Amino acid sequence: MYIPNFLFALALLFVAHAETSVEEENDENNRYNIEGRIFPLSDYHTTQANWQANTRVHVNGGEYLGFVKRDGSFVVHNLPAGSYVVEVFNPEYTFEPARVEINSKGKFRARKVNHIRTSEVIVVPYPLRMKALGKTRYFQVREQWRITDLLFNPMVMMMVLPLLFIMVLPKMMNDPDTKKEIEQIQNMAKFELPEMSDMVSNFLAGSTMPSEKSEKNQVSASKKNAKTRKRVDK
Amino acid sequence: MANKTQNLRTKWSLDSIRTNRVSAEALASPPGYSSSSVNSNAEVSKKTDVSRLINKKSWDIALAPLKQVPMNLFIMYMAGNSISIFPIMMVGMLFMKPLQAIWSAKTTFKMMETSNAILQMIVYILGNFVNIGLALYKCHSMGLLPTHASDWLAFVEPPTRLEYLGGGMILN
Amino acid sequence: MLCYLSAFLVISLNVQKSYSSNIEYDGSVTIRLQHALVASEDPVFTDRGNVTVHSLRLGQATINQRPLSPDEQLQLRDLAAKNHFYQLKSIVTANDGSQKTFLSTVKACMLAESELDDRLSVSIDYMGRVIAVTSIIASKSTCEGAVVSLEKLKHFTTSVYVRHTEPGPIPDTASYIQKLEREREAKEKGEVKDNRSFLAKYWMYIVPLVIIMVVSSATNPDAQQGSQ
Amino acid sequence: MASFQSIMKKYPSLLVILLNFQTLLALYEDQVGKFDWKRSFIGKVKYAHFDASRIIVGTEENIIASLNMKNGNILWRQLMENPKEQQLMLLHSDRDLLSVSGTMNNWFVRTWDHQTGTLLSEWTIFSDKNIPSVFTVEKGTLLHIFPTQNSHLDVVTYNLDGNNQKNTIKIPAPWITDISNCVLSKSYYICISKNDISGQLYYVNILSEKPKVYIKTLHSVLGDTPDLIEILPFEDIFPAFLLSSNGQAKVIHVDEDVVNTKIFKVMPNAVSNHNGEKPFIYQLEPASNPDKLVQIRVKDYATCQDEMATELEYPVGLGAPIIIATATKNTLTDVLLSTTDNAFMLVRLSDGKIMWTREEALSNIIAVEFFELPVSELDASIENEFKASSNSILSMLSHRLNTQAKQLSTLIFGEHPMSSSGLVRDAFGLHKLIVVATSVGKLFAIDTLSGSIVWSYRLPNVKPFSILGEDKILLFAQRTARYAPLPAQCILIANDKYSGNGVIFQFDPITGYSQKGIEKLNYQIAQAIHLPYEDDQHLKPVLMISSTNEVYLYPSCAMGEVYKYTSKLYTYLVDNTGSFKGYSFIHSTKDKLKMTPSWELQLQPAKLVAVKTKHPNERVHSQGRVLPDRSVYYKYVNPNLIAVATVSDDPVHKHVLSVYLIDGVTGLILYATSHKRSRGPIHLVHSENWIVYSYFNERFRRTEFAAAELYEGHVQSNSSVFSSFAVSLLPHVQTQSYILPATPLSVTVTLTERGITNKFLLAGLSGGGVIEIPWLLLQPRLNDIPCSPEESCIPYMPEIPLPSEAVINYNQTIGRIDGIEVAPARLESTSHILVHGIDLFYTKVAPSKTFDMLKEDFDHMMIILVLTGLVISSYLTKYLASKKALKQMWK
Repeated sequence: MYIPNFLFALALLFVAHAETSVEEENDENNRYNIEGRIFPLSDYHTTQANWQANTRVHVNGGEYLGFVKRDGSFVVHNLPAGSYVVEVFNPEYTFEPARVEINSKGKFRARKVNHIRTSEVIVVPYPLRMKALGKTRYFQVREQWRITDLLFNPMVMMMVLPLLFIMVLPKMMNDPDTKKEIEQIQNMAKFELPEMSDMVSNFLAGSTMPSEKSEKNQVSASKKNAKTRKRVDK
Repeated sequence: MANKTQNLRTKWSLDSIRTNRVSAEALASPPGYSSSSVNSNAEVSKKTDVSRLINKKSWDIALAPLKQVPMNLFIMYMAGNSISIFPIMMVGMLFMKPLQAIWSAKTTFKMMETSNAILQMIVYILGNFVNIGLALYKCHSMGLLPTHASDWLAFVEPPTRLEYLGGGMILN
Repeated sequence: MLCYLSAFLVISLNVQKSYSSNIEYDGSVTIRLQHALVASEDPVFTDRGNVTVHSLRLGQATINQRPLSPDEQLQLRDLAAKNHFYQLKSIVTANDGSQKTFLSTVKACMLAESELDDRLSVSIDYMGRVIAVTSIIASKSTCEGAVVSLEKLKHFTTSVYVRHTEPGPIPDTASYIQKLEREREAKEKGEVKDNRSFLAKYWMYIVPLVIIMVVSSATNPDAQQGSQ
Repeated sequence: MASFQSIMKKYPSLLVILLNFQTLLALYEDQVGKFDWKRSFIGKVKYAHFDASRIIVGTEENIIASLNMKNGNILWRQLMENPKEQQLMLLHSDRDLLSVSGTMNNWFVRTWDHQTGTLLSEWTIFSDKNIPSVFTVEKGTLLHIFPTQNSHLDVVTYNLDGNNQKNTIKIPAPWITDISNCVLSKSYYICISKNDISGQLYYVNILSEKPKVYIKTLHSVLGDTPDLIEILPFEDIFPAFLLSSNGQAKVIHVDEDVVNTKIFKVMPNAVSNHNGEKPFIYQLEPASNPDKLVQIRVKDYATCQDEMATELEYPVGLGAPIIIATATKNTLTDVLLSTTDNAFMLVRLSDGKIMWTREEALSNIIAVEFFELPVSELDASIENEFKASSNSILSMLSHRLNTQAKQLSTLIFGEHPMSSSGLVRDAFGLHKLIVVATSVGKLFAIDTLSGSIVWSYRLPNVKPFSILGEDKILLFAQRTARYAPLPAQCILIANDKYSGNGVIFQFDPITGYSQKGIEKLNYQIAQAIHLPYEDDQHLKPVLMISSTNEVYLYPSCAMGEVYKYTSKLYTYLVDNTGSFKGYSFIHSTKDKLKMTPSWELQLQPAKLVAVKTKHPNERVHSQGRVLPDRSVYYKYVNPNLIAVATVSDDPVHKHVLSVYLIDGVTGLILYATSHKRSRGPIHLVHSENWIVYSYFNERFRRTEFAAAELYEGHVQSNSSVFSSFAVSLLPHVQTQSYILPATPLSVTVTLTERGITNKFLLAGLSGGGVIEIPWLLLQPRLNDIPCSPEESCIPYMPEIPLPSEAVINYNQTIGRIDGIEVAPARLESTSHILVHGIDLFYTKVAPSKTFDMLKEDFDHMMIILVLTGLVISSYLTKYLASKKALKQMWK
């Protein structure tokens, strides 16, 4: 392509500005083509007989278009120097976009698109090689009923485990050794606390109580009595 | 079941009698020893003992809800403030138990033969109220009580508009 | 009540002022105010006063307004009684001599009830060009039907607020990148702290255990009993 | 047990919390096509070729496609560049398909595979001449001809065999006076110098070695004609053209020096067909039979005798047709017709049967309105029972019994024996009728269930309005079908094609029946406002403002009703330059509404790009946002708020986007923001107390979304009424912006009946997908308040995730999305969505899942089986247990 000399000078003038605003040049002669190739997944040919016709290449969100040839290659024509995002769309497959930068001298650089770290450069080969990331998953998978799901559900586990223990524990009780052990544990656990109710009733009863001395003895007795009584009531 | 408890009771009473005797009479009583005076004394003490026991028992019942308070506090702490089935179940229990207890307070105290258990009854009901209070506090800390403005937000009606505006770009 | 409201408005308008540094070219404008005190389809505007904003950036303004004549006071009261509109025309002359005319309307009764205490909102775009001059009255509701004596309808107490265009938000990528990096570092260290309490973490194992204990303790005596 | 009950009581709150957390929902694969449908279109057909059992077409939408000859379905379709900038110039079908499309000085030449539509080759042509040019393919070369008036012809030839060798010749042609008086036929460029008999005919064979210009007088060709003479192209195998005068035309063949005039006269729309045994000429005529509309006349090419005339079964609603292409196979001749209302059809001769019709007008929808269907006759009769003041108890009883019996029979037989059409309202309002207006002025009613066209109506000589470079027709639902015996009523407001005055078309949206037909107004319409007040006929009047600010009402009898509200009514008008004017109606009289200016503001020199108000039917359910500390941050919901976006050119920042929120009653600017180095396309969404807009950030070269939300604060200043005049506190504005890793073409927000359901933003992307983005993802996070899922707040992410599961049209790519229309269903959870562009896609979305409906995979049978099983087993165990107990007793 023939480029007049003065245009070079113009381009040089713009270099300083070019990093961010290369699009400012709208000279008709200074047009470039973005080239690339789309690499189908291995199962392309089985699922889509005609993937080339269903695949579109969009540059800058459809501002420029590219169509895919039979061999998977594509060319996007007529681009002035600038920075472009090349996207490939196919209804069944997802492709990663790429950013192609064409400087005013016609040098190409392709890199990964990173909108968050715009200054980060991960260079990808140019001409572009677009590989399908995989089949696009549009649909949710219906939950299927599986027995393991049910069993490992904490709720079910909570219901089942105690049940198991209830069934197993009595069996364990029949073993005399364990019984003894448990008894021991229970004996250990028994410790005496002064009874609240006693204190209150005593306090209220106050002077009517016969003697304070017998209190201690009677405490245990009355406690046992109380328990007996309870059972009688039942 | 009934049989078993019967057994148990007899066993218990036998035991107590035995232990009493053992402690009281380390040695066999000498012949001719009369225990009537002791008996009569015991007779008197027995009588006061029964009423005292009833009194004590009634206090026992009256104070039961209050005794539950620490346990409830512990359960509340255990349950946490997240809203899921177990904390909700626990809060439900916290609520239902005292409510049921208050409801059946009369029958509970009817079992006691004493008629003058009003004080105990009041304490009992108060205790249950303390428990309900605890449950309410739990509900509050879990955010189940509509005590904030945001809880009533859904009922705030949109204000009626005094002006109606229409228009747009001039069509051509 | 009104003071309280106006204080509110001042505060909220001051918030806008904090952005004032964002306009690029400071300038001054003069605003000639004219008002119509008779309700008519084709209103006649009479002079009300002048406002000079010395610095758009700082929002300082001097206000020079003529008190209302007794006739005008009556007209205003009449306008308020009929629930008509008080119209304000503002002719803005910028530094470069360009003129723009704006129109604004308030309910006359609200103006009367506020005792001629109105606010002039002068909106400027990012370049410092005036795009709107609007008269507003600080009130929580429209006319309450209060009777205002004529003496109070004499002097305008106008406050002028220069309202700037705020710079738009930009996506906060820096802190997000930092966050991601922090997370990555944490992952590298392998310390993914679970800051939940012990009970909160393992309650589903503890609760069954407790239940088992309860159940077993309940069944124990019976079991013992049965065996004897 | 008690605790279980308490759980059940608390469960609703649990449910709500879960729903809040749910952010996205995708379709299940088995739901495909259950409630959505897609119709594909190609646009108005410009070129058509027959190719075996296919038809290859090129359209004005810059699309080439292949259609199935049997049913007109699309076999393949290729969307080329935006038709607003680039046009299809040539479609040549040979061994490969060749298309030329482009602008004034920049063209793409592409060859395609007939079978699959795959691109075979592509190259470009440039030119620095800014004059209209024509292309043709002749003898394996592509000719590109630039006629320069009164000067010369520039002809560039390109070889089509791969190397695209270029060859330029210049032919002096001072005789080109007007390009409209020139035609290109084969390699001949033919002009007439004047449009009457005194003119001369010039033609030149461009491809000859030494191009020679032949000159003939029109008189020598045509003989004496007093009328105006027009030159028209004629499709033939020889270089030929038509000279038409007085509605009749003559076919003229040229070959070097020889000018051969066919002696017969044909209609100007005639075409020739050479691929049969005998060449014929076809032309369309008004039918002689009054029952039919159009007939095709076939003439023998050689003898010029009338062969036959076939009347077509031409449907009533369609516009005037022209013949696009013909083909003869054996004894059958297929004719492709394109009509003025963009329909495209295949007619098979000789019986004149229309094989199929494609309503291509639907590829350019500019107004959409959703209508509720009327209740079924049965339900209506029940309603009538309560309404009608029946005379006697006996008749009421018999009526009652009658309807009961009918209801029973419907219940049993499961069908509606009384309703002739299936267009009746269902319980959830999911079945609706979509009325769409297209840019050619044709109305369609589409059934949401099937996507089929219920009725269509062509409005002749109607032109859409133009707002900010977009076509617009106004559709207002004056009365819904709710008020049974009164029919639903809708009006359409547009421009007259010739006078530029307004036209009103009033119709019943359910049947398409119009009582009055098109009513022409004698004024230009500047704006029309749909008033919210109903008159005694339940009609919501439409207020129209003429370009001279006169106010009219439709229907005019609603004046009395509207006058009551004039003190509440305000309006605003925005002109293209960005000056806003507000008006009140305070000086209206009982007979005449009058507009009085009330405020004014000027956004010049910025260029206006978007003006958006809230959807008039939107309801805001929640008046505040709940903060993590359970206090309320009240929303500033101003129903009179206008969101405006402008872009101004700036010497330093290139482009500056400014967004203003203006109160439309007082003209107060409530919020103003500017984004430097940002330009369009701007998509603005305005709902509840927030706006979202998308723009292109030139600095970082990415598309961004910015959200701004207005709050009153922690107290509501006036909870009972809202007045724009009572400004006690300027709203607090929360803003945040995000990166959108895609290019949106259209953005809108879902709308539900009561506004309880979460909102979704629907963005139509350049890739052809419509993606749903939960508003919660965009809602500005409050700075001083922690944000985590526990606070039902999604932590801020600068880049909006666009998972493929959120694409509501899954793999049904929609070409060039133009707009997304939303309407609420009667079911709170659901909104209807219609996406239009080249294609039409309808679906339903439920942003908070269908919480008010049983899931479709809910297994009734399973529940019944389990319950009966449980009951039976409990009885069984009871019996077994008692038996065992008895046995134990006996032990």
